[in-house]
Amino acid sequence: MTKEKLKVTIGTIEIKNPTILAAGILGQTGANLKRVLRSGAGAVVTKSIGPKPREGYSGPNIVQTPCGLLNAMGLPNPGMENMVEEIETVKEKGGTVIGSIFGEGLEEFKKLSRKMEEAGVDAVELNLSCPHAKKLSTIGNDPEMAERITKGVSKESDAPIWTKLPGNTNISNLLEVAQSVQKAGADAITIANTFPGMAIDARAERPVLGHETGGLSGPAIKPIALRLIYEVYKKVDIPIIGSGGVMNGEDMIEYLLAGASAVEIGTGIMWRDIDIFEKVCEEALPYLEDRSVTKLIGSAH
Amino acid sequence: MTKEKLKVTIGTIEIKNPTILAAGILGQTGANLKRVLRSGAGAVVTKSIGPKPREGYSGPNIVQTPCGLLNAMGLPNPGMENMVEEIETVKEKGGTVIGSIFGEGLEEFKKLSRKMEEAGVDAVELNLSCPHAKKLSTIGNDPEMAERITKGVSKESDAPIWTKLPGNTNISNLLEVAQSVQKAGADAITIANTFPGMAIDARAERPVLGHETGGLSGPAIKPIALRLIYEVYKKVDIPIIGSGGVMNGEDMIEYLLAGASAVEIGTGIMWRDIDIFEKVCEEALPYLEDRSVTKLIGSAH
Amino acid sequence: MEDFYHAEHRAEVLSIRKVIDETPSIRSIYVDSSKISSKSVPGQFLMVWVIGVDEIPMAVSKAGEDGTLGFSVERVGDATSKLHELEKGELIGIRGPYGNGFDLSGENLLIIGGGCGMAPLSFAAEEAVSEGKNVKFILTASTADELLFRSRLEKLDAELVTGTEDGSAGIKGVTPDVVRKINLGDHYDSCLLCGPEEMMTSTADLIDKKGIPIQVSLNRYMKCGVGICGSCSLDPSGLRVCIEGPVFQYEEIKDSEFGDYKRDSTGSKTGIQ
Amino acid sequence: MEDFYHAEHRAEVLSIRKVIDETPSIRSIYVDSSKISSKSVPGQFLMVWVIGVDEIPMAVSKAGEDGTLGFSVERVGDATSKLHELEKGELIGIRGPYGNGFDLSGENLLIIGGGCGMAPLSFAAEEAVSEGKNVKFILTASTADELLFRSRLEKLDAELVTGTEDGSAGIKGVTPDVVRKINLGDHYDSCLLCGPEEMMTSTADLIDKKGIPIQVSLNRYMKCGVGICGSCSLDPSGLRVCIEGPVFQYEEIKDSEFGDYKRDSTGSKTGIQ
Ligand SMILES: Cc1cc2nc3c(=O)[nH]c(=O)nc-3n(C[C@H](O)[C@H](O)[C@H](O)COP(=O)(O)OP(=O)(O)OC[C@H]3O[C@@H](n4cnc5c(N)ncnc54)[C@H](O)[C@@H]3O)c2cc1C
Ligand SMILES: Cc1cc2nc3c(=O)[nH]c(=O)nc-3n(C[C@H](O)[C@H](O)[C@H](O)COP(=O)(O)OP(=O)(O)OC[C@H]3O[C@@H](n4cnc5c(N)ncnc54)[C@H](O)[C@@H]3O)c2cc1C
Ligand SMILES: Cc1cc2nc3c(=O)[nH]c(=O)nc-3n(C[C@H](O)[C@H](O)[C@H](O)COP(=O)(O)O)c2cc1C
Ligand SMILES: Cc1cc2nc3c(=O)[nH]c(=O)nc-3n(C[C@H](O)[C@H](O)[C@H](O)COP(=O)(O)O)c2cc1C
Ligand code: FES
Ligand code: FES
Repeated sequence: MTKEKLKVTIGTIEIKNPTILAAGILGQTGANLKRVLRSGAGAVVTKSIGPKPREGYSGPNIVQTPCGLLNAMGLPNPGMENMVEEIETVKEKGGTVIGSIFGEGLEEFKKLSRKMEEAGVDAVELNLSCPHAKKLSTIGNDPEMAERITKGVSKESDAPIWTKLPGNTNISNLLEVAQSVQKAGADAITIANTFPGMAIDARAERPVLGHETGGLSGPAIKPIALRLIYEVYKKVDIPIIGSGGVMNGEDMIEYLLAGASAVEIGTGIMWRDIDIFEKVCEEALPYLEDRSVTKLIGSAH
Repeated sequence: MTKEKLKVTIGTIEIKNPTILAAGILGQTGANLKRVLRSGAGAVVTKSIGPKPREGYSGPNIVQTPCGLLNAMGLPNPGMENMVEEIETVKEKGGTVIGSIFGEGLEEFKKLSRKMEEAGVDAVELNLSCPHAKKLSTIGNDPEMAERITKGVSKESDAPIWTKLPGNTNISNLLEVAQSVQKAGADAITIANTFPGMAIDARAERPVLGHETGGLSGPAIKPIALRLIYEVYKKVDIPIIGSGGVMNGEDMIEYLLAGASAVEIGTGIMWRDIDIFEKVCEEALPYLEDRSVTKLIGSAH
Repeated sequence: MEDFYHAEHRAEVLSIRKVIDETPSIRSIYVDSSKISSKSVPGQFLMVWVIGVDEIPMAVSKAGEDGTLGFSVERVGDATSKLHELEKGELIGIRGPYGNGFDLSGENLLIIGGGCGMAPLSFAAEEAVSEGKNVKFILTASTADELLFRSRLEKLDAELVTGTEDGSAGIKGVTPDVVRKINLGDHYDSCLLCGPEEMMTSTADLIDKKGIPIQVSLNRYMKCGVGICGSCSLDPSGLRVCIEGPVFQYEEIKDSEFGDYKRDSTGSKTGIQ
Repeated sequence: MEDFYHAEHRAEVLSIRKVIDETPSIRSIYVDSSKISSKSVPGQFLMVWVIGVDEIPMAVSKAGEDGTLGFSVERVGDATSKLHELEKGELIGIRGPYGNGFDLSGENLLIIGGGCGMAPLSFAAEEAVSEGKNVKFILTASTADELLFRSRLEKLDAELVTGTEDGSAGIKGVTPDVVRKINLGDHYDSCLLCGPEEMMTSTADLIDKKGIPIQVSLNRYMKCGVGICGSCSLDPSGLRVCIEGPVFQYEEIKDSEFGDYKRDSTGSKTGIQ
């Protein structure tokens, strides 16, 4: 049966197909999340939620680049309190929901994770791509910090923990972080997030984004993210979720072959609209022939 | 005068306009370098040359991606002995030539740099983007190694030394390397090289490139490279050469505003042909109004 | 240059060609962009980059064949205040047009606008009249001074009714009062409605009872304009005002958050005023 | 899918539809790709991904309107040997077509081919004949067995002369010998020449003296096919065989490295054989 072939399991979670809504896209209201689930996504990740409502940066918050999109939203979110309500409206209707969280340190991550569990999420995704102590760097580039936070949260939580690592082209650094996070008990690793980037307007003679720099997503980054997955797959045994520039079925197959168990899709919605999830699955089917999706994972190695 | 406005100086070298042929594109024969100079480039960088002739990797050596190009040439080059001859044919005709070199360690870099000087190059570019001791990482991600090689070469050489750093999105790591390299006596820094990436064929179920992974160049990477320049400009006082996805005059202006003194152009030739250098200069002129190029450098900050 | 190089969602930075202070709180700004102007239809909006301040949505109030592109700004905060300070020759960035626009089919149109809602509606009225339709326009504001585009509408071959809350011009009262006071038939094929949300809900209620199909143009917090940030989505459908809107059939959104609440920049629920 | 998403220079992976062993050392391989076939003209080449081995340039030897795309491979090393092992149904990748192709203008064409050079030339001859031109084809090889596409050319409404070095078929001698031995007029508008480089230089010399404009199809080491790696460039002009070639007017390259040296995969100079 066609539909059966698309099923994948990520640790203990079974999802009906390997397309997942990426964090931060249409993800801060229950209505949005439900709409995306209705449009065919196997699961949805919420916007990354912090402890308090947060406004984010002034605009421009996005600007398109060749085959890519830069965004500097600044993690606007309604705060955990409000978000619990939104998630509950989704879980009432059914569907797999992953709660994404970001925090300033371990204690905050723990508290947020607990709240997410209470709200009924199926897994918690730790967004380690936000700059922390070090001004320009991120928690996810620091093996010790990444390990400490993953371990702290996963020890106390019943829900599976997915650790989301930033796109880091210093590959030996990334592999170290990935291995630390596995050791710390992560149930899956999501790679990558957006890649830091910027656009400058030649007439205005200043950066376009309100925050000056932002994160690059979309097809432009796919080759870079794909290679990170390919390398990380060789070094870890937990499932990997691929993220970066998935636009069509062929892209998803590439990610599966590289070693991803599923893909998160974000920016693709801008070009192919909300039913991209259904479209990607349809387009992937011919490549499967009579195999199930799981057979493909990592088989480009 | 229009032409005067385009002149820039990089340390002690004056070039007639800020467009430079990037290393590795059409750069291993004298005939090619001369053709590019005739087509309007302000200067040309040779292919990265090692001590001995080198075949490079089996094909496919390139594959296009959305708004980008992946290549895994494997640094094929005729070796320094043969290259000296080629460079001499260029210098006979005049024009600014930068000799790019790569080596296994300091001694090799020194020897190659000396040969380049003998051949008459105007500057030597150290390609620190090749994997060295550490299997997957590069010399250019290691502040100590980068410093040691830059210092060793620049102490013994009369020609200006440009250190070319890899695209490294771990920004604190990159800033450390850039500062070390400045301390070590580099006359300029070139950023970035290609970004590691890959493509997998969904039907063949294997990586497309013969070497599996390769380097991503072209418009896709421009936002990432531009931001690296923007950040490095804040931390160093030596000239920066921008490289990554320059396709038109507007792109060059963006790089200048971010802090680059000139740009290296490679992949753009695939789309806009060899006279891209002339085209880029033409297209940049309206943005200059009555100013000279030098006035724009860093003014997006 | 190759096709792929074209970044649709990147602002074109343009110098302001003309500013017109329309009312004490509303100014119109005009630029030249045939690229954007030629694609714009009434009801669509622009994302306007107020350089150094913010990027905000603004309805297209004029899109001429000569490339003229105009919008009209009510001063309410940082970005809109900055727009009120900018002069001819200064730079702003514009991307768009975005959204669906009004459906101008049918022969008889009723158009009702309040405050800054007049901006897209004047454009719609001009378009409809030029297509030979019968238009009745009800123009309302708090006071006579704030009646946006009054003279522009007076020039039009359309029936114009004005109303003000303080009675300083036309019929006295808030918009539904004005509608009630005039002898409005039910022969309209469509009613276009834009203004403050409270004005829209109360007026829509009235018009709906007459059985006239209503199109309302909504205003929600917008960060991206391209359908991915989710800040403009409506409960409970998840319809995005920037993509499926800003114009909705009243039927579609009658039972939504419309008239009840909206969301602020954090995504938290907040009152409609 | 958006236009920009199209990656022109990415191999299409296709299953082999047919293989034909043409001579002891040459095999033709056919796939279906109307995308590539419809764009191919005689003289252009493909970059053929021999999966797991290498990617190498191959002249188009057939491009049918039904999408048939063919090339003919001489076994000389790793990649070409692998191509001789592949069977129907197995996968290869193809991108292209690349290069300029022959100029088939004029009424009377002389076509001279040696060895594997026959591949693009047979395609050119068929195209020219179908356009109603007078074609004289001189087909040469080392021995009778290696006369590529002999029966294909015999079917054509063209004048065919064959020659072999060992005399096992047609006129005995190397290509210039064969040319000398037949009574060749000077009424040709153009001569198309392709084969081993030594054969091309010696033959071109002869034809050039008759004042016939010559087009030669060159063979240089190719890594990218898109004009950026520089491995196929000619001295002293820097002309790229993959972009400005592979077909050149003999005039253009008479005083170049052609016939003298070429470059190997390292970019070092090497003999032409
Ligand atoms: C589709 C659409 C069309 C619009 N057309 C017009 C128009 O033609 N003329 C006009 O004057 N106004 C229009 N608006 C409203 C206008 O966008 C806001 O008044 C403006 O963004 C306020 O910016 P500020 O920085 O001056 O105010 P702030 O001080 O930032 O905020 C004041 C209030 O404005 C609203 N607002 C702020 N930022 C945004 C935003 N990014 N998106 C939506 N609302 C925001 C919020 O309700 C906020 O409380 C339109 C809004 C939408 C959604
Ligand atoms: C435009 C063009 C069209 C060609 N058309 C045909 C054709 O229709 N039929 C045919 O049989 N051959 C053709 N060739 C030659 C063919 O590409 C080589 O024979 C083939 O690449 C050899 O690969 P290999 O791995 O079997 O040999 P290897 O063992 O790798 O090398 C054997 C020799 O082949 C040549 N060669 C190897 N790799 C390349 C390369 N990437 N590019 C160019 N030459 C190379 C070198 O001279 C080398 O010494 C063409 C070459 C060019 C440039
Ligand atoms: C507008 C926008 C907002 C995002 N917000 C978040 C976020 O809150 N948390 C997070 O982990 N990733 C966030 N991301 C990253 C995406 O989840 C995703 O990893 C990335 O965009 C790459 O995938 P894509 O190319 O399919 O968009 C955001 C991306 C975009 C474009
Ligand atoms: C085919 C190819 C070969 C390259 N070879 C080299 C090289 O030998 N040495 C080097 O420093 N950079 C090399 N590069 C990197 C370029 O010099 C340049 O930094 C990079 O491609 C980004 O610029 P672009 O987007 O304009 O191509 C190569 C790039 C390409 C595409
Ligand atoms: S403004 Fe971002 S989805 Fe509508
Ligand atoms: S094959 Fe690379 S330039 Fe011709």
